[in-house]
Amino acid sequence: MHIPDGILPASACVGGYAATGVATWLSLRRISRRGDAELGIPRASVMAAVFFVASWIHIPVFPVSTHLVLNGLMGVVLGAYAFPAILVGLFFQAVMFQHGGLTTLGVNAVIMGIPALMAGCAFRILTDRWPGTRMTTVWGFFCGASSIAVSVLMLTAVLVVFFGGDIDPSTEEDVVDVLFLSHVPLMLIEGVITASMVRFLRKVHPEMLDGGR
Amino acid sequence: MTTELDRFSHLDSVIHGWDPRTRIAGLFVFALAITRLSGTLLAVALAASMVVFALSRLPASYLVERVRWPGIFFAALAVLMPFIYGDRPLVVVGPLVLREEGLQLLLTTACRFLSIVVLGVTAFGTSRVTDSVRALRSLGVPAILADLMLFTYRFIHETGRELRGTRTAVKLRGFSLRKTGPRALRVISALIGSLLVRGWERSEEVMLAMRLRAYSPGGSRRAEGKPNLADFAGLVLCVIAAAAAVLAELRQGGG
Amino acid sequence: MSCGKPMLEVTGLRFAYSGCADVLRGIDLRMEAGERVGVVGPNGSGKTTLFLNLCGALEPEEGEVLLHGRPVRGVLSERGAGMVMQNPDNQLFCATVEDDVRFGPENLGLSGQQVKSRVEEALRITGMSAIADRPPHHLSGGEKRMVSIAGVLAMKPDILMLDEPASSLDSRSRRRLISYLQDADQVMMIASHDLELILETCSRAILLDDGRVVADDAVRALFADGSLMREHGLETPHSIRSRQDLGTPDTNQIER
Amino acid sequence: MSCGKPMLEVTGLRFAYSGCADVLRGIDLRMEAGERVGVVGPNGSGKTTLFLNLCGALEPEEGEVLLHGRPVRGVLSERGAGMVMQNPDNQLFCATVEDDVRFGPENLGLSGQQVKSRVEEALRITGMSAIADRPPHHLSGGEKRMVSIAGVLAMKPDILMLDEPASSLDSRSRRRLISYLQDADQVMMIASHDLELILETCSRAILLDDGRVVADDAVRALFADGSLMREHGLETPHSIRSRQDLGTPDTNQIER
Repeated sequence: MHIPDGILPASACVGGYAATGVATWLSLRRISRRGDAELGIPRASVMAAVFFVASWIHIPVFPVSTHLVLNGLMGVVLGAYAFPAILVGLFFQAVMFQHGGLTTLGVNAVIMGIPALMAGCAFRILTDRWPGTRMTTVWGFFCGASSIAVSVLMLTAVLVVFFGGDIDPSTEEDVVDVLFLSHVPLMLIEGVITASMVRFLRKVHPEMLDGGR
Repeated sequence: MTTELDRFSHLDSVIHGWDPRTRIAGLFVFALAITRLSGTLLAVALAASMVVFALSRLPASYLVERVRWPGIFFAALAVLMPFIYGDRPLVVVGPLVLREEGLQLLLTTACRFLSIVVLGVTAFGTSRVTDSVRALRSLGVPAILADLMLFTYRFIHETGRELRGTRTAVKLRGFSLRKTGPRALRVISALIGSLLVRGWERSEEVMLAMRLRAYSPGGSRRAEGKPNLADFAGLVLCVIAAAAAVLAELRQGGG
Repeated sequence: MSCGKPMLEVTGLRFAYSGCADVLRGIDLRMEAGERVGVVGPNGSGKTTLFLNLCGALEPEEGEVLLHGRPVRGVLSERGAGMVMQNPDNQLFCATVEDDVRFGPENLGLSGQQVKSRVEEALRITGMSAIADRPPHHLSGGEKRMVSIAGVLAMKPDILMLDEPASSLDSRSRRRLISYLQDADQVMMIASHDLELILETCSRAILLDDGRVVADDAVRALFADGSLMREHGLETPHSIRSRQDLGTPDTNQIER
Repeated sequence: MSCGKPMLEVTGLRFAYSGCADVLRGIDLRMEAGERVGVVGPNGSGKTTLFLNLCGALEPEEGEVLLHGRPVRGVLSERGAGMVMQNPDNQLFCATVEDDVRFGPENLGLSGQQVKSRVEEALRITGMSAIADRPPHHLSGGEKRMVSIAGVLAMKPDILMLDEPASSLDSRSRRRLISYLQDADQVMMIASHDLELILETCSRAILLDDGRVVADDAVRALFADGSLMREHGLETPHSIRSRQDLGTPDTNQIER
């Protein structure tokens, strides 16, 4: 789901970097206001590494296999740190595997990171209002699936804005549908995995779900 | 899966000798310009990127390895793009219309992709990750982000080893991770969940270990030498080349 | 050579991780039912790799591993060789101890009832029944070790292979592990740097170095050979050495 | 009590992790310059927590830790107590060995030249100069251990505290560590389950159990007290025990 180098025009790349700069600045400001930056950095780096490695696990979805993104879970666990952690993860994916790209790093960070922040907030609000094990699991599914959905929407929006003019409208609609539908299995998988992860963490290490706080 | 970014950082070449700050900045500006180029100018830029790569003495196999992953993406694009993009039909095969703009866009995109990847591989493959990140820091990346990058890089290897160990353990007890179905998803969640919990617990120790060595985020860091004249010359060369190419492209587009 | 078929027979086993030099360079060994064998050797001598080959998690490049005369292929089969890995954290990934022990038998495709009785038995044997509901991540080192053993025992392996079972245990848990190992009615291979543990639990020992079996003998005789041990980076355990220092005739110890 | 000020003086030290029972329940101890002290005790006896309190990473609830007569506060100060933690993997967080050793001195805000000479010295002392450029994940267990020691040494601590330095080392690396510890010209406290290692490197030992100092004596005398050791879940090391068994006169042990 990451946009590789060369696809987007310069304006999109620069715009992506600008948006990422703002989001990073806001995240870091929120972090330093909380006053636990000293403790948060090692934690965020270790967790970013775990999420990075988790993306190596391939899930077979007939007939292809997909890999996990888990940005919703990152938002739930890391809170404000999710954005910088995703940015760093994408950077290493770009320089290690050319998965995503360097010029498109900013755009990709926004596509992955903003839904993560949203999922973190949503999870905190929802579990505050409707707590309980079963509901928490439901919220886990919701945050996992919806953050992928939002990412796909943002991805589609970016592609349509920069290429839409030159595709005839009916084809464009088809392409958008295909793009969205092809990500539905991933949404469900991410939802299920995030849900069972949230349940697991609640049982084993509940304070890990307080990232959004 | 190889994660060895430092593998060829010890080689000796003009590019290796180029100060990482000016190198990364210069090549990045050039790469950004490439996203704006097309036609002959793009071909020239691609050739220039290849020359830079050749100067770095990185083995070609390293580049090929890097391009393999996104190659799949481009294969998909290659199938799709020429048929849906643009409106000037080139060849009509049954219900499918091969369009000129689509084909052109595909070619352009592939060339841009290739030259940017070549530049990226050269920029980051010719110094150790630590030095690259330090360079990024002096180029204005916030200190906290730079620390995050360094520590993450280190723990990617540690966590990767844990994942391999857990995979072996799962296999030893008769489960194949290639399976599909709800149970497979449950096992994978449990597996990632335990990596997360271990990571969390590890992070408490890492924090302690850092405090024991007087860490404060973005605290005092190594005073680095200044890039020399040649380093700056390289940077200026890149910027001029990038600007010239973009201007030429704009003039072409205008005319 | 011996009476009937050996339980485990390994001939000319060679193995290399892809792109690397050979780790195992031709291993031959036999093990009879009822034996308990210690495997010693410096780091990097190939102990873990040997175990992974014996239980079918790695495929040998050359040579054969026969269990009860049948070649070992893959790890899914029951009554094969089970391996307890060095780091219990790698092995314990479920939300509760019970789930973790259940994981293996479930993969064997047993019925619910069979799985249940296996889990109960394994937890009972290892003395872990009381903590069945706890999450494994918060157990002590000794408990983690016993649970990871239970997880493998529940698969009813013919041979249990333990890789560094005492690593990072304190003296109390180590003592508990040793008495479990001594009492267990189970064919075992134990790889360890803790030679005193091998001495207390095994009758026979194999010295591995650089992917080859350098010695294969009664455990006391092997450990008492000071020059051989030193040559392969090991130290004769103090419990044997001190007696030697004092001039006591070795191997067959004198009574106090 | 003794001639002049002790180097380290701990009085009535109590500590509890938030919301838990006390881990340290009133520790008193003194250490003179030039001493080397082993700390032994079962898991959970408070060894690690004690070390963390001594070097200022944790704040005592009650009592005082004085180093050279000054209270220890926080860990930022130079010439304090440095601690090498049990798991070297969590301690080496930089991408190369050299960066890792440099990490501490850099945080102290020293000049580039000072940092450089500190790093070189620490790597030289630990014998790790040759691998300065390697990434930590490519090192052997023994190398990781020595590098993590170098990382703390580069901060020039007055006291070096080592928590389980021999855990998961093979016999060769353990031997190398021991000879380093024996030769090192550094005040140290070593906590370990490996009593033979304490015996070879320390002159004095402290037995900790349940957050209290149960015994504080010359290392041989302490370890030879079989009933005391057993009571606190420890075993008299074989190197002492065997001599006792054979009737060698030893401190104050009753003959069987």
